[in-house]
Amino acid sequence: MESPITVWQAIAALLAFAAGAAVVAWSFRAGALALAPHAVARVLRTAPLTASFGLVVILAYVVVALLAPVLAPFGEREVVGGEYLPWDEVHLLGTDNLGRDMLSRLIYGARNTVGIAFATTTVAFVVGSVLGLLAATVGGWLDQVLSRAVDVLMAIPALIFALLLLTILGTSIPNMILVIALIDSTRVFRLARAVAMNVVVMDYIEAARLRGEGLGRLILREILPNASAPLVAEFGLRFCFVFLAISALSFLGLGIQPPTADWGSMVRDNATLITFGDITPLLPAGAIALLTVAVNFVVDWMLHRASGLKE
Amino acid sequence: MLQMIAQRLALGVLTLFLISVLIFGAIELLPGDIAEEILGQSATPETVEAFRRELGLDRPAHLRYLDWLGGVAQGDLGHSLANRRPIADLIAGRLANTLFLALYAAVIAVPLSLALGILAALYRNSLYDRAVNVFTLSSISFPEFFVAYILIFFLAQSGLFPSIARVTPGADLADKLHRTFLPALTLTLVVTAHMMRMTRAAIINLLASPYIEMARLKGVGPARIVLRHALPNALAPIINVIALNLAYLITGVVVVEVVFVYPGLGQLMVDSVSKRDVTVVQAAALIFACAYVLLNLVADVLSTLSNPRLVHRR
Amino acid sequence: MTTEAVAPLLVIRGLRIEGRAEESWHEIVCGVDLTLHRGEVLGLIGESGAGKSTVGLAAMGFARDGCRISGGSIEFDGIDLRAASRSVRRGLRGKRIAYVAQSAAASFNPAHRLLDQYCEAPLIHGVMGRAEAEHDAVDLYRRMQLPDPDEIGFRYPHQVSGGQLQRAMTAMAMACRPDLIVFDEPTTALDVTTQIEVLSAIRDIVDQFGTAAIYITHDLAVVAQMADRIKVLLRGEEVEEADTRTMLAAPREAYTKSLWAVRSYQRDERPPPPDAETPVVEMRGVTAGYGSLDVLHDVGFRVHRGRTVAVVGESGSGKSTAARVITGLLPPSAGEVLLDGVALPPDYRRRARTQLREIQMIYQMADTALNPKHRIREIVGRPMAFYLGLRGRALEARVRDLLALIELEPDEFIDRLPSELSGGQKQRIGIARALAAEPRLVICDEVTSALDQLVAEGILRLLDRLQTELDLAYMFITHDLATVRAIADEVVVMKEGRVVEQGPKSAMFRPPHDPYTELLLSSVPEMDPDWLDRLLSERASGVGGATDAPAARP
Amino acid sequence: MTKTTNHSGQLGGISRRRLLQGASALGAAAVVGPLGARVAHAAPKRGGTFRLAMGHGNTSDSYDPATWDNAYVQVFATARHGYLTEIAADGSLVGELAESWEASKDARTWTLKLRSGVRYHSGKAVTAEDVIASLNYHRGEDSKSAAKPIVKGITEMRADGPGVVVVTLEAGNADFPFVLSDYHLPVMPSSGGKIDPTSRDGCGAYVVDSYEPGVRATMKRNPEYWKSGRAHFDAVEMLAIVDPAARQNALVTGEVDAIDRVDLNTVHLLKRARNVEVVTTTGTQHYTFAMDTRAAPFDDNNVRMALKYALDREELVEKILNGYGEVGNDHPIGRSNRYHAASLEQRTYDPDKARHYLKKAGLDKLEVSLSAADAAFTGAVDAAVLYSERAAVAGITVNVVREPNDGYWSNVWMKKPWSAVYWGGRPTEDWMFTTAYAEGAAWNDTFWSHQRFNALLAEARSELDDARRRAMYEEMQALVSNEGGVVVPMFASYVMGLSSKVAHPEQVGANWTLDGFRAIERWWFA
Repeated sequence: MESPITVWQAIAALLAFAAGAAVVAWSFRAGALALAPHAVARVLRTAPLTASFGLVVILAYVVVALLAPVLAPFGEREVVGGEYLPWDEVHLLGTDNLGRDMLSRLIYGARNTVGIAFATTTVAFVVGSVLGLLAATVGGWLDQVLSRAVDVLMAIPALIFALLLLTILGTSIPNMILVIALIDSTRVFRLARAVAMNVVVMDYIEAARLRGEGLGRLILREILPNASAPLVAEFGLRFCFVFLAISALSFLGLGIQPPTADWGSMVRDNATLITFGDITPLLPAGAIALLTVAVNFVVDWMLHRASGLKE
Repeated sequence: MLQMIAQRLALGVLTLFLISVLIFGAIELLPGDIAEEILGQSATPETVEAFRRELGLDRPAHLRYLDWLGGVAQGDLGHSLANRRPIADLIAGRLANTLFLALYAAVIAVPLSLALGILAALYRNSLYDRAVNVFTLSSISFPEFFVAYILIFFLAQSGLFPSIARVTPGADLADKLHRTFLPALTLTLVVTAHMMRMTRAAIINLLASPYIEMARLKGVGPARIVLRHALPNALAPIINVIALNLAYLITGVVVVEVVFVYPGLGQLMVDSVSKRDVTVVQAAALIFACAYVLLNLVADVLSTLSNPRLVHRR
Repeated sequence: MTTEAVAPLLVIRGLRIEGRAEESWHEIVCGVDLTLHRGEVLGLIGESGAGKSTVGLAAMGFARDGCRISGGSIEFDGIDLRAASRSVRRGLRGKRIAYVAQSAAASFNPAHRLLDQYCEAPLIHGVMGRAEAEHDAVDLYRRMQLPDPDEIGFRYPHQVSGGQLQRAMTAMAMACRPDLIVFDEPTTALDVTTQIEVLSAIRDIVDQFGTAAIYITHDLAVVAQMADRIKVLLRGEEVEEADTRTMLAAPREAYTKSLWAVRSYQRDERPPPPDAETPVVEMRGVTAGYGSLDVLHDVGFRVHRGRTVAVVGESGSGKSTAARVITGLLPPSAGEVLLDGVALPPDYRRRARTQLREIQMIYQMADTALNPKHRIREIVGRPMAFYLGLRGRALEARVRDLLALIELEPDEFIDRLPSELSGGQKQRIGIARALAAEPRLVICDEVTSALDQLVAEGILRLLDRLQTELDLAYMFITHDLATVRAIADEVVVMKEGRVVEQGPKSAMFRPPHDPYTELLLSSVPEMDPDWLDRLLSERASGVGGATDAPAARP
Repeated sequence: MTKTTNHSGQLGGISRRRLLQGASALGAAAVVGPLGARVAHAAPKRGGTFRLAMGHGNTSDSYDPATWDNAYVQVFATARHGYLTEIAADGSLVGELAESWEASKDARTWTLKLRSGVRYHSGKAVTAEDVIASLNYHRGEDSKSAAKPIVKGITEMRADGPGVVVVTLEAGNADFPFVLSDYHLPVMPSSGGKIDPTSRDGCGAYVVDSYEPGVRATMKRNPEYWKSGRAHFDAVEMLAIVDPAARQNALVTGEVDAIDRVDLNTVHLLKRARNVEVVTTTGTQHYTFAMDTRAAPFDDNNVRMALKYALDREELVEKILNGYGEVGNDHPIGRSNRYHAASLEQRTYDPDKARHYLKKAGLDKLEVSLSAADAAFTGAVDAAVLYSERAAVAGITVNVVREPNDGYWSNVWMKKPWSAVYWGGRPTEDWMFTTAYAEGAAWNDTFWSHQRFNALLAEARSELDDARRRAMYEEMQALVSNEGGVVVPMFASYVMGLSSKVAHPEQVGANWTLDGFRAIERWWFA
């Protein structure tokens, strides 16, 4: 594990990885096409290799997250040996600074990280898009008030704002989810409002208004379905940024409660090692990066499908 | 146009006011105050009390806020509660540092991301496009400090660049650029992906326009199509995303400042939050908010200027 | 005009073009032949989806993104465009083959001045230098009868009206003096009065330079004025081809005949309502506008039960604004709207649900009028559920009845999404949605203008039938006098926010007219190939004064 | 060249006479037990700019001695200021500005004779008035100084001529000269009986050139410095580099010459770097888990004992300190202290005993929350996690609560019933116990109140017989260990990284980091 890395080794590893990824993606698509029901297969056939790769990765993460206790060779918080044991057949990725099994921590980290990120992003999107759609639909003073409020929140540096709020509220996982969600929701608000602005001018919205439809139906049934594509795309990106936010917060000393394993904090805890060429912190960082890339591949593909853009 | 600018500036002032209230309130809500924080483990109730009296913290919060506001209205940012230094002095140098680093990173990142984005739009769906996409996505999915450590490992330990951005007042520009190269590069990696993707998307979005088809039917080549026909019309979203990222470069770089030991505003603000030095936090928050508001305003003005419809009225 | 001895300029043989949809290729042009001689103008007509534009672009060796030329040959002046390299094709485009697009407003790059865009092709093809090109541009602008030709090139596209832009685009196409110009519906987006000017300018310049042209349009009367020969396309295949007069006089194929017949649809005017009858809706002295700018000035008219009032005017005349006042989207600053003699609250949000139900609207663009994420069942069913409280089976049955009424097979359509419908079918769903509310007044805002003529005629017939069956009042907003002639009982002519003239249809189409009405009426193209010449000479002799109409506002 | 030297400083071996009748003995200090095998350096050389990066430093730092709370300002202060006494590298007390001192029999009245001819950087001479004003600054009603409890015992001070100060204490304190070495108590120029706390003027080895709080300070050698054989560097640059990785990188890449607070996670890797020497000293710095003995369940000593047995101290030293430290024995007196109770049996991890005590407390199982943050000490959270893992075996559930670093000392410490705590330690047993274990002490973070202990503490303070004093302190250590509310798992070493260009005396002070805060004046370039 303490193998110093060089630029060339890194590049070689990346190339090897890319090649492997292509093979995996291709075989996944081939396999899925054979197995999936007709309708799904038709959609899948349109997926470029990148999107198939993204789907495989996301699927793998979900499986790992759900089956963490089954897959992990050791417990999440279990101290199983000395600190920084090298990679061997018992501890495939060695142990961390407290002698906990790195692989097991990574696997449990998938569950915690993905779970927290999902919860955070969901809250951010529910709050941000509902308010954004509301502002765009109702307009007038409500729009003004909400937009100004969001301007104010966005003008405060996000990380410092999070730091302030978490210090006030305390760093429990629910608080962290709420605070990051609040900050993210301002970005979602802007997007949702902008997208909805393009939808509310449509004649079918005018028709619904003239029919006398209530606000709730107007927003949920008439506007939301037509604004969902860019929101979903944003969801993908924001989802990944939550890890980064958690990681940056743990850099400033506010992170997830130990001994819960999460990738953001794991990167932080082991980050110093990279400056000695030890690749340990690359594992959780790589896990985040891989998921980000995968999610964005899928999102790109979905956007492409939604826009009907024929490039 | 001037009217819009005036209106936006007025709104900006309102935003600043609201932020100052919000930040002040938040700091009041923070557990502990500056007396407890500075005395730390050594605090005793008596010394904390004496400290508070000396700083006037025993007065009600709203009076202290009004005092502060009155000072700011007259252009006086006040003194740091922690070490009694005038905030204007405290901040001036750091603001210059922050702006320098932001500018440095922007000078690298903006042309780079524009070029990458334009090339990606030009050769969309090619191997190049995908490679750039994966690379930039990966770079934004690494935490900033981690990107910084990796750069230090590869570029500083070999002695190419210094690992800490120690800027001395007398240093000449070349030396300064050399010393701050790694933080600037880190920030570049962090912001490039976003701008590059936006540039690419904005251009590709326009490639389906009738006037692009028209240009192709006039026999215009692909490069000229992208540069002369698509790019000028894609400027508004690109300018906006650049402004957003510049704002980030000014306001969001505390982590990079810490890793490279660069005395910028972000670190000052975090330090001051942790010490509950409310006057410094307020000043820093206002500067950040100003930067955000002004950049957005400039972006809007520039996007307006980039659109002949809005410049040359009928 | 044509001589056998000279080799034709363009020869297309067995052209096949495929389009990509749902990840597979479908043929959209299936073996079209085309021959064009120098100086000849070929009219290419057909309905949407006939492949006219696709064939026109293929003549430049160009296929749009998502399309590919899969078979046949395209030979331009001896050059095989399919086999030629990309750079050879690029070298021809703009220099020897030029293109004039349907919407000049969209096809001029909004970021550059007209003159810069004019000069682009000559410069990149190395035909002439900048100064020469600019000089030339002024000359062509003058020939195209553009106002202020010396200065207009320094304007941006948005500063120039639609009709002028279309002429500027034609001038731009002429810049390198090409051998062939493809005109792709160059006047479709223009008002009738503007269309005349553009048509005449195009015809003059093509004549002057002896340029060959392919003129693509769905408007038979227009093509009659412009083309030497006409080729009719249907679903990517040729129906027939003949020289213009022959084609107009004696179309051979049934499809062509049906196209020709469209123009003949006309309904008799219903007798005027009894004076005592309270109109369903009445506008009284309405002045309304946006901000401080009044768009309507003292507008008033009535719509009676079972009658159709056509509101006619060009873009910007305020006819759609009048509809917005009636629906309550735009509360007027003066005047009122009465429903059954009772004043309606000006703002729709203050109107009772029954009042909302009584007035329904059908939109011009069926594409944007139907929520793309809702199925037909919901689109049509929602007003019933909302206003009439229908649920479950009753609702389902009523939706099916209504679909049958608008001549769409319920089983086939009830679960479709709007994107799975054709333009005409979408418009029918729009009608069904309006009817589902069981209204008294239906406002039809240019409901046929985006449709092909055959389809439009079907819609008009349907609306007429429904009016008779359901005793509906229609307010029919249109700029197309043919439509007015077809469907109206009464006509209201609007210009610049004022009612210029109103009265029964029979009176309107009989002189003497208000001068503006006269201009409108005379500008409607007729199927007679000599119509344009006649009209121009009449106007030149001072019978009517063509003015440059305000820019088309899409 | 890479090697590690461990200096285990000892405060023992000082005769009673030398304590009560101190005199400066610079250069004569005996070299006591150097554990490392560093090659003895040639005579110190002058010259060079010493660049020192420290893991502390905050933009809110100031010149005001009342607020010095981190090692950066402490080292910075020590470099520019003079103190009355100095703790030498071997742990002995020597005079600095006080040339000698003498106590009355009951150790209540102390007469300090000041060194003559010492001047501040501004040129003003150091006077007895300055000494009194400097100490007074921390006393009195309005004092906001963190040192207020330290000088609380002073009841009166007067100048006896220009060079003599007589201090009267509330009660006898044999360790008083040690107190005067506290970093809060530099002698600063006064006027009208008051010092200017915002002044940078001092009489120390280095003169401040520039200071940007939380970033850097630059200093030049004081050309008129009175000590010989000190202050070898021409100039000093002190940087605050809070991020451990950045600090280490700065050392490895040669940006700085020395760093403190080496990241223990990577110290094994740092040692491999060329031209880097890792220096460690183990002194009085220790980490604790303090229980509020008034609050249930910690009010039951059986519960406390159960918790004391449920912790694997060896593991903590191994994993949290990476071996850079020593196990603690649940009292704050380390092996470097004079009266360390070596005979007290070392407590070890014993889940059975923990269960036994739990049963004695009438419990089957126990669930408690332990608050920690890295602000308490580096690795506190991890230490708490390890604690919780081991305690689980004994049927004790320890819920680790990660508290925010920010505000830890005001909101968590002494507020939450059980929290992780850092103690820099004190040079004397009395000082340590008085500060944190005496009943009613401001920082008695276990709120412990033990009659016998309190009585012993008062008695030992003015006890003059060394053997009796030792016996008393040993008993007190046993009392704290067996009945106190504190778990002391480990004594942490100070781990510093030095470029091999930097040379230091064989004996490195262990009382504080960086040679007792005095690396700047004691070290030199080889």
